[in-house]
Amino acid sequence: MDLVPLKLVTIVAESLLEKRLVEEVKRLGAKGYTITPARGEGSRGLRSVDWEGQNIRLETIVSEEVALRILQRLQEEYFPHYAVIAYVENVWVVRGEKYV
Amino acid sequence: MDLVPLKLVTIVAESLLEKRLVEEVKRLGAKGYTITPARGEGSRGLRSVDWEGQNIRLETIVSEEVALRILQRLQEEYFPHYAVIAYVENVWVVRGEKYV
Amino acid sequence: MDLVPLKLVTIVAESLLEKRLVEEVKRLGAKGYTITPARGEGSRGLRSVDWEGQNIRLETIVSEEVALRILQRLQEEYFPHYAVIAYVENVWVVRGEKYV
Amino acid sequence: MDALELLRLNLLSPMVLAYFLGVAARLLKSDLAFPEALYTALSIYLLFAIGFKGGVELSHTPLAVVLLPALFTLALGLFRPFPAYLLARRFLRVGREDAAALAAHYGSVSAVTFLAALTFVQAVGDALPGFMPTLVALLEVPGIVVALLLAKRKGGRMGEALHEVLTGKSVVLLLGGLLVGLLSGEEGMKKVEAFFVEPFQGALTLFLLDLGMVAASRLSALRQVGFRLVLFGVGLALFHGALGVYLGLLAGLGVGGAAVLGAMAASASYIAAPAAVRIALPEANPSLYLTASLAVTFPFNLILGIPLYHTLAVLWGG
Amino acid sequence: MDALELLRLNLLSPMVLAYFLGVAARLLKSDLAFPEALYTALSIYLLFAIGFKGGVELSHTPLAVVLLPALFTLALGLFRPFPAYLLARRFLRVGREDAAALAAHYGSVSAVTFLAALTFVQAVGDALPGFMPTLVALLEVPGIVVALLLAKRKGGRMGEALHEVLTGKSVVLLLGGLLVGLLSGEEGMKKVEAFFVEPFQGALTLFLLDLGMVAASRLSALRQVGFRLVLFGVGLALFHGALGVYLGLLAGLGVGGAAVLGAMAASASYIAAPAAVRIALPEANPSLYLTASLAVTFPFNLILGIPLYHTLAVLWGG
Amino acid sequence: MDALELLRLNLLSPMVLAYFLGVAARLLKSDLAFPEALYTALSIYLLFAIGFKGGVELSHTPLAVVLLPALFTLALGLFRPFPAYLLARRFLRVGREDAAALAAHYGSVSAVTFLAALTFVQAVGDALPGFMPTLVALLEVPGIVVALLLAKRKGGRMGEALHEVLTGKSVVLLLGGLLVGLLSGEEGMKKVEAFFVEPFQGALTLFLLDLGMVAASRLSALRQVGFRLVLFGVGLALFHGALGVYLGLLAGLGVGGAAVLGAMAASASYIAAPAAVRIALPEANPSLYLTASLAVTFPFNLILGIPLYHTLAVLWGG
Ligand SMILES: Nc1ncnc2c1ncn2[C@@H]1O[C@H](COP(=O)(O)O)[C@@H](O)[C@H]1O
Ligand SMILES: Nc1ncnc2c1ncn2[C@@H]1O[C@H](COP(=O)(O)O)[C@@H](O)[C@H]1O
Ligand SMILES: Nc1ncnc2c1ncn2[C@@H]1O[C@H](COP(=O)(O)O)[C@@H](O)[C@H]1O
Ligand code: NA
Ligand code: NA
Ligand code: NA
Repeated sequence: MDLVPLKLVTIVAESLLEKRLVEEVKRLGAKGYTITPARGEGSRGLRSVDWEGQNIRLETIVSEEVALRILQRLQEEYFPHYAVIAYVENVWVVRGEKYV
Repeated sequence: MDLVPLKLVTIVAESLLEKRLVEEVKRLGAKGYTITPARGEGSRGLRSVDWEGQNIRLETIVSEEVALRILQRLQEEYFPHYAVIAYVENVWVVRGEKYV
Repeated sequence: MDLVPLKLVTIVAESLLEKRLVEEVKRLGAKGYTITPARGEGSRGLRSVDWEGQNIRLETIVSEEVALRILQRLQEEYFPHYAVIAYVENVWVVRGEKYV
Repeated sequence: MDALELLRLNLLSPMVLAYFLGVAARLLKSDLAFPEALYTALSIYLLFAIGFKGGVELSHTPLAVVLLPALFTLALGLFRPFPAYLLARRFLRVGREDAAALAAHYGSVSAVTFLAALTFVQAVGDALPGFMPTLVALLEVPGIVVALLLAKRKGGRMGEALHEVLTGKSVVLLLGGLLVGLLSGEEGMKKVEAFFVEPFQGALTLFLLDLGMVAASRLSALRQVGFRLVLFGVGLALFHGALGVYLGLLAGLGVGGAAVLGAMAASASYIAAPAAVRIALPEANPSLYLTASLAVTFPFNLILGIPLYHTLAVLWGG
Repeated sequence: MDALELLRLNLLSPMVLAYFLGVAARLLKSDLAFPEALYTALSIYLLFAIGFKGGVELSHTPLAVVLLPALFTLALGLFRPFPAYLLARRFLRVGREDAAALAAHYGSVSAVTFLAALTFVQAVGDALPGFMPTLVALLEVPGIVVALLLAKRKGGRMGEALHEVLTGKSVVLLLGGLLVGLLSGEEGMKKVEAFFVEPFQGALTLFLLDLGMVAASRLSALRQVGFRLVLFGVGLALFHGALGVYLGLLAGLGVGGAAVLGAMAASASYIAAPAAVRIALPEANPSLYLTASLAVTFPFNLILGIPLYHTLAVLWGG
Repeated sequence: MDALELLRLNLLSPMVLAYFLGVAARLLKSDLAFPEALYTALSIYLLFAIGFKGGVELSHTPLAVVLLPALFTLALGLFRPFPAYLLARRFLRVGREDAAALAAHYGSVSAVTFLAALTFVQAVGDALPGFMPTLVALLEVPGIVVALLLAKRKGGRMGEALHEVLTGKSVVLLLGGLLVGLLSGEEGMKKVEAFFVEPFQGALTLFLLDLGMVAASRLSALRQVGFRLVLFGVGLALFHGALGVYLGLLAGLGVGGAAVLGAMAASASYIAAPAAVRIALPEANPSLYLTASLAVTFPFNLILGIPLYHTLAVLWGG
């Protein structure tokens, strides 16, 4: 079995940003992504299902280099004004060479 | 880039518990959380979409101390009677100081 | 507190496979699983919400041995023809002995 | 119309047939499934519409006419948990918590059973007081509260559960719809009847299709829990149903109204009660109360019970 | 009918009562909640249906009749952001971005306020030009664009925001429905009126129930933001409303049409504007503009504003 | 009515216009999107309603009248996969699996195309046998089974795929609705027609709006797959359509019925077939069969095909 160690970047953000975030991560080198609907609460208060639109939870499996690029970009461009949280962790991926 | 190593606690539980779990984690020190809808099967059988209400998947990024407190509380108060699973893992968080 | 180190296997796949994947993981030794709805993009293009059916994101907490068995099976049987991604990571689980 | 003809009339209504279709779909392992949002949307619509219609009717009913039926319904709500609790303890031999949980379900009411009974009685052609939905709202809550009190003597999550019952969505929609109907009256009805009244039975048909699927997925649980639960669910329905018919006639609801009150009394909750019980009595086994209410009592009433209570009403009061 | 009678008529309509029910449900911490899909489905239905009806009406209205009202509505759209911006800067003392964000909301229009006004005027019995929905479509966009231009002199995400406004779902559904109605005319109407026309007010009632819940969950924000925001939201509504009534009479819309145009002018957007503002002006505080639009101006118009603008229209033009 | 007038009549119906609106919304990159639950809810409603109406009609149709049309429809279902398979192999030059996948789609039927044809023929004013929905149910399954047999000689996931076809939600809803209608008859119809019949065309309009968006998002795939696929999808539709019209006249369905059978025969499945093919033939390329069925054949039939088959029916049988 070929398990490749890679980085899993998770971004939780207001759903309005979906189109832009997808473009960003693809532009910065991600080969794919998975989105699940979410809701949540943080420093900017409750982000409810109804009104302000819900959150999305975007995951992308990438190389360490791409992961850092994505997080860097988020920190500069999105954290100041938008409701966003982002983190990275270690995963081992089947046929991982597809994703770098 | 400032990536802070923190703990990601994930709780999967029957959705009826949502309000109580949110209060618990906030009371025990979490600064925020993210919830996604879920369904699943475990020792208590299938938790379907329809009837008994679905599950929720609650994630919260916290310090190690808070993580342990939350898991402790779950084990004592919720595991005996409710359908719950909970685990913790290591993540590196952008601007992580916000969450401790 | 008893936290048991276990493996968390995550599979993102086209939702048509749900029934089969659930049977597989249970047959290979998983004691439970959690599914969240998802959508995404990968080498096979956009898997939209509408038409081709969305994706599912299946998570199961298992022993290392079962994890490897599941991933092996996926690689052989599903990767060639279906839209699937799968990875494994380390988690520490409350009352983890339930899941092995 | 004789009893057999009534049964045929009931079985061949689109609602009951749709329920069977749902059961069949699940048994055939069809991939047919209602999105959760559709299920929720239909139940919001049905509950609000029942309440609204009841409210409009109430707006031109003198209080004196409603008083007696209301009191009798309240009495039914307060009484029914006791036979349920005792039968559960003695006959099913379950513990205190499980017995109280069952009592909460058989002390409340199933809105869909009420609707099926209403449709049936209308099809038969009986006259029917307009304020029946008001009685549903009255029957829903008290039984649950009594049952929870049966289980708990001290503290626990009683307060939270009570709040859950009183502000639960079925109560808010039923009572809220009632108030909206009462205040806006016939004027209001004219504006919205093309939405809340005319398509109502069709929406109910779709809902029953889904309910059939849900009930069928409980059938395997039924096999585990055993045959005694079937006897429990049917026996209780018959006893409560007869009592309801009797009180209905006594309260002057006429044959039609008594048949519907019978069906209401015979029914078991599966919206308000489960939510409250899961919070107040987490030790109780959901498999037990959900299976009894959903896979035994509900289909029994839907298929056989309703024509039976009607026959009884004719017999005693015709 | 005198003003008090009008107020009563408005307050006791199922729509307004359902809105109050929603507010009450949230204040009581009920677990009642609409699935997001139901909310979206209802808004798609309502917006398309408004557009469609407007289009069918337009299909047998001579252009000359619509021209003047259309021009006046356009003028309203271009003008309204300025008082809003100035009042926000001077009276609320907020920064440029927040002021522009508020201006975008008070420069656009709330489709639901429009519908409530329409229903009200029809209940009063006034004649009403059929093309009013066309005016909603005209009023929705220009004000947002002007307001965004007020905030930004150079670059930024202006282009993206403009695209968002022009292709936003409310514009596409309103204008698209209008075109579908215009092209398919009375022939088309006959085919689909049992879906888009008759049940419309009932669907609106359900939608307002949800909107009441949403607005109520903004009430705590209101306490933080303070009383000035209430004055801002009400004052602006009154000023814009009077202006709308006046222009409506001038444009020959009659008492009914002028009252509806007044309500439209008095309303603030909460679908198109928030989406555009969040992209173009991310620095602006959503709590401010959402609270003002949803928890102040909307209920004010729904409850007091609409009968008021009608009284004004009678006074000036009756 | 001449051909051009027919085309105009078809193009300007709310359904077809809504489809175009959906296409336009996607091309303009609007954020308009139907929640998945709404799409599913509408398709459950439409399929059950078609079946139900067919069943009620069938309940007062003598068996002898239906027999010949049913047999001819079955024959169509068994035959159509062959031309599709051969054309795919020879003209598109694709492999066995892809050809069989296409054959499964063009061997089944699109319920929405059927509905559009029905609406069209009713608008023209032709008489129409009531049991046409029965034929849809008959045409849906056999072609898929034949096509899968064409691809597989031994084992594989054939059994599972067959189960998927036979218990797929479109079959269960169509046939189940048919049974419910058949058993409950006119009595049942009276109860639920305000839900399943009157608002039907409006619900279909909304569904087509969504379908337009889905189809438009396939247009880029079309560019990749190339022009040959357009020829394939149109050519097959014309050939099958003509065959359907001819058999329809032969079976005594009259001009209206023959036109509808033509449209059914010309259509390609996009609910039942994709699900079955994805399981039985995972090697087949979904881009190919979904694009052909959804972005070529469906709009062709909707816009040009239906009036064409009608003209043909008039020509041959008028
Ligand atoms: N500590 C946390 N753990 C998990 N999710 C969080 C946390 N803080 C914030 N979030 C998520 O990130 C979104 C935006 O957070 P914020 O920008 O802090 O308002 C929230 O709506 C949550 O979904
Ligand atoms: N081994 C597992 N892996 C992932 N999720 C699980 C596992 N076991 C249980 N779950 C989730 O936790 C919920 C409750 O589990 P239980 O209390 O075992 O019935 C289930 O409905 C699943 O969603
Ligand atoms: N690099 C990635 N990161 C996260 N999810 C992915 C990635 N690549 C693919 N996926 C998910 O896996 C599904 C199938 O991928 P594929 O087989 O590459 O088309 C996609 O629809 C995504 O949801
Ligand atoms: Na209930
Ligand atoms: Na708006
Ligand atoms: Na199909």
